[in-house]
Amino acid sequence: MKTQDIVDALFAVQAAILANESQIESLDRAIGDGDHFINIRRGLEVLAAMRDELEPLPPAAAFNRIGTKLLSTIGGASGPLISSLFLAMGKSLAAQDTPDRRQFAAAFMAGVEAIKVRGKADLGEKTMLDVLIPAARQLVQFAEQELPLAEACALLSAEAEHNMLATRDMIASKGRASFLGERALGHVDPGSKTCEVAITAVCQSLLRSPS
Amino acid sequence: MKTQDIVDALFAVQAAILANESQIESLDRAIGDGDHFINIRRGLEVLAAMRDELEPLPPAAAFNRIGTKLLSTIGGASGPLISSLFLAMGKSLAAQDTPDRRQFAAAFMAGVEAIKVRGKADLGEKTMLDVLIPAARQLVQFAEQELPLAEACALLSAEAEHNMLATRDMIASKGRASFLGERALGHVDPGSKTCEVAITAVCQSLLRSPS
Amino acid sequence: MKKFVNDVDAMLRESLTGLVEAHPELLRVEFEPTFVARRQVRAGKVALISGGGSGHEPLHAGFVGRGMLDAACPGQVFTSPTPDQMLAAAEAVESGAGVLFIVKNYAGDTMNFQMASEMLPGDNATVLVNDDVAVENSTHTTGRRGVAGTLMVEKMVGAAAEAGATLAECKALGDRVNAATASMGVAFTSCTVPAAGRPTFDIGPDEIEVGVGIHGEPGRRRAAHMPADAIVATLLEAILGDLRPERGRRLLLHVNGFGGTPLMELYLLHHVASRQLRQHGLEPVRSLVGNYTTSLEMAGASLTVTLLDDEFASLWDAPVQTAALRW
Amino acid sequence: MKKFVNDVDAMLRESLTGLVEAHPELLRVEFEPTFVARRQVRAGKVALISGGGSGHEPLHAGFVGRGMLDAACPGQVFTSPTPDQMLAAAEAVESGAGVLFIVKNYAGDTMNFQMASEMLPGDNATVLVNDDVAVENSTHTTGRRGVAGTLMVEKMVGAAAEAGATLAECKALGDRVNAATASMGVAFTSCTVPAAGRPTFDIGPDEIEVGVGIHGEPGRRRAAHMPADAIVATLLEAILGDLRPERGRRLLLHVNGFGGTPLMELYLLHHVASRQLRQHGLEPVRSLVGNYTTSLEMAGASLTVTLLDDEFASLWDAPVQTAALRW
Ligand SMILES: Nc1ncnc2c1ncn2[C@@H]1O[C@H](COP(=O)(O)OP(=O)(O)O)[C@@H](O)[C@H]1O
Ligand SMILES: Nc1ncnc2c1ncn2[C@@H]1O[C@H](COP(=O)(O)OP(=O)(O)O)[C@@H](O)[C@H]1O
Ligand SMILES: [Mg+2]
Ligand SMILES: [Mg+2]
Ligand SMILES: [Mg+2]
Ligand SMILES: [Mg+2]
Repeated sequence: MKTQDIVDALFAVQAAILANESQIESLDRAIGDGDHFINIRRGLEVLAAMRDELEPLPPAAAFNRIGTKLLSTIGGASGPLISSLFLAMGKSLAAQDTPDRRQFAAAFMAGVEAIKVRGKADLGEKTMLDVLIPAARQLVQFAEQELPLAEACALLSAEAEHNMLATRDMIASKGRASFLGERALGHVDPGSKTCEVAITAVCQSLLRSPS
Repeated sequence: MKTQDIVDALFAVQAAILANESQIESLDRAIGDGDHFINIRRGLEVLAAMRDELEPLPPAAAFNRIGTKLLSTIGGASGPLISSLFLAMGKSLAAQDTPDRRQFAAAFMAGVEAIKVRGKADLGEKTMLDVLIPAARQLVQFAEQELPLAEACALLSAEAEHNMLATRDMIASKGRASFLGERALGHVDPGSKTCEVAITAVCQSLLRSPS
Repeated sequence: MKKFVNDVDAMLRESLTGLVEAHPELLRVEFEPTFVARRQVRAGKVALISGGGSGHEPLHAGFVGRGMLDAACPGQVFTSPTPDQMLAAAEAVESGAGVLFIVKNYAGDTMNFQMASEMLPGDNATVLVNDDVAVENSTHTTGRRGVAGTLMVEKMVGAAAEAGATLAECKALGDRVNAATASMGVAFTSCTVPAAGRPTFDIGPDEIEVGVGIHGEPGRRRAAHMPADAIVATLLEAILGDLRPERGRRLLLHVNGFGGTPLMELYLLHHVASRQLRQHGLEPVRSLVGNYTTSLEMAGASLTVTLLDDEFASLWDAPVQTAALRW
Repeated sequence: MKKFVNDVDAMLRESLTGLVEAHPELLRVEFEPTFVARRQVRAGKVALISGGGSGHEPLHAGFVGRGMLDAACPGQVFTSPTPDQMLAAAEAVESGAGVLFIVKNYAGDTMNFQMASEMLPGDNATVLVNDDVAVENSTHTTGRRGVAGTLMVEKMVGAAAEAGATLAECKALGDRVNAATASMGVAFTSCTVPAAGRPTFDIGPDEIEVGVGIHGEPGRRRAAHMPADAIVATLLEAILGDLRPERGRRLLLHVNGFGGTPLMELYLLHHVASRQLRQHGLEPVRSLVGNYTTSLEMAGASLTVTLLDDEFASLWDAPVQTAALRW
């Protein structure tokens, strides 16, 4: 995994998020405050403008820079959480110049753990973690099994979609939807949707990459 | 003309105004501030509650009492104008216990003159005066000619309706519609509509009266 | 119609009671007839009385207190009050130096105050406020409306009266402040008169009413929605075209919300208007931003400019202690 | 969407600039990162810093000034600010006695302030405000929201800090004021986040949202529209059920408009709420009525009750000099 792949993946995520604008927006309008799409878009726009700055950096430094930048750009609940992911990934990869799949998977797992700590949340609370935690576990497992990328990606996407949809039947105990009690039932968590879209976009971007 | 006739006429006016609620209201919404119907209704309600107090009074005293009460009840532009009408009628009839048609017509003319003075307005300014001035002239003329009541009433109603409708093609130079300039064109003046409804209702009430 | 109301007919009474209960040290209210007055009346001071239809809160009752009005006569929503109210208010607060009525220029208000003035036994005078430049002025018509600039008249004359100005001085000052003040507004939505129960006017999702009045009366024209810069330019063109201030002139800039526009937008308007005024070579040195002369829940705002000299500036800066304005 | 705006992305900056231009003697603003601070910082005083998503104006920037906050960090509309803003604000106003963060209890606000607190070199503490009784409290969830009661915490702690209280004392006081404060609101209409361009929620012409949040979040339940008496009874039942004041207890009653409700209705609510509180044997002895913790242009209002003792009452009465609150 090279920084070029990371940057390409970010652009792919940006395109995918923009393509899902109305759905993401309406989810946060339904059980949140309507700004989730705007928050994420703002973060991705700022990252897109940093392409030239990021590309020369080693992956760890790039992740660190991304996390720092997002922390001061997104705000809201998703800002500190997503930036914690990147900051922790940067930390985890500090020793590697070109991390392999295992190292990358471990870094992602560390990133998701950082979200859990920052958000004081875990599986089943109707948050982005319901998509991220299983994804991190899969990544680690697939790296261990050295599953071909295409196969891994197909499984990751399918699982993310399934877990995203499963948040529909959950009552939220963290985040803004927790104020709603039972009224949150029947609505997918917006952060989960964003993460599902992002995971699928990253996979597709990696599949397209020559390396 | 006895006070009983006046009181009966007031009730007839009240019924007729209520029956025209939506039209009067929408006229003042279109070129005014939407309160004309409510103002008039409030005035008529208070008068209706005064029936027992009014009936024993001679006509002059009844008109005076009505004018005083409306002055502190209606407010807005129509309040001082309509109460000026009644106060001047009371003054004009002060000497008569049972005024005849001529005296009543002269009193109404005096009342309309009082409105002109108070409102600094005259014919053609798109106000209630466009209905009231011709009506007062007719009344005086018909009283002089001793025209049978039924005939007089038919002419009064027709003329009032014609003059009310004619305000549609006027630009207002007095009242709230004057702020609108040409945008007042195409809308009947609400005060004219009220006066037309009232004139017709008074006529019908008098025609029903046994005296 | 969704409003916080029990019985529409009792709305004004319940609301005025709530106002006075929230400011017991400052205000008292009477009903039959209805007026709000300062709790402490200062002997020998010209009594300032204003009033008008309700629905413009905090105008006028919110401006009763030290350094501003002595009493306010609230009418029904958008309906001028009646002469008996003004007479009762005058009797309550007149203290030997006469009464000045401050009246917004509408047929209803002028006629009702005029009748009160005729009936009032003591010395009295009237300042007619007609700051709305959206409407052409003419002595052959009702003339211009009185809108948000009324606050400037009430504040400055209030300060002068507090400092001992005579009735004639207060009247002359009020006329001068009015002449130095011009306003114009735009609306995005209509208001709903509680007793009517539905919006006064219809307006499309991309239309604005330019030069709107404070009773939901239509204005100069309908226009397509525009950026804030363009709206402010339109309003200031009319305002400055009327006031014709020389370059370098110091101004008071008042951004007034009509009730349904967030403060965030009003401050944005203040920024845009200050910038444009400076581009015209003018100096906005005093500011007031907020919902002061409202039109129930109407979304929209007006700009008011008052030309300042040292006298006006110090009258503006003088202390004021009312429900809605205090410094 | 009709708003006074040029470019949605520049809205916050233009609005904050307008705020500071309207109060140049009181406030200054910085961008990159964004915060509003007192023009004069008092050395040796605990620095009070609050912040949160924009769209609740005048909260918080309108409460920066003598006797209240030292700085406010405004985020994008309804989006918590970021840690770099809090760090920059702290650096600007910290003057040797430490920093107290006053934070409304939302996941985003608590996490961002928490990160700032972790990164801040000097002494600091945080008061979490969670006065909204519409939401059940639980340590296993995000817990209750912070809403209009934040003003009470900022005002009282502001007065104490001004009088020389230490960081620990300010923190303890803030927690006590928060514990003595409960709020709940209802909405009639939705707000529209400018960058989203359409209403956050749909609501029928005869429906109200009971227990609504200040970001257009849904509340406890949808209900049919009711008379003001019934709405107030519903809100007070929840508020008093939480605070459980003994009979004869003195209270501060705050009627807060969400932005789109006329002042006339807010004063009416104040009257109804005072009456019901007295019927419960309670004594509302201090009042605040107006749009203070808004939700853009949302129509609706909340009630906040703070139990008063002599200390709280005198902290409430202490002088305050801010854009939105002064006495
Ligand atoms: N404590 C938490 N832990 C993990 N994820 C959370 C937490 N709180 C909120 N989230 C996620 O953040 C999303 C909302 O993000 P966003 O709308 O940007 O912020 P805000 O709720 O502050 O408006 C939710 O959909 C949820 O997935
Ligand atoms: N100066 C005037 N002279 C005569 N009639 C007037 C004058 N001004 C207004 N009117 C009449 O009053 C009517 C409006 O009454 P109303 O709606 O009750 O008062 P307001 O205009 O104060 O809201 C107008 O339709 C018009 O007929
Ligand atoms: Mg959100
Ligand atoms: Mg009218
Ligand atoms: Mg009217
Ligand atoms: Mg948010």
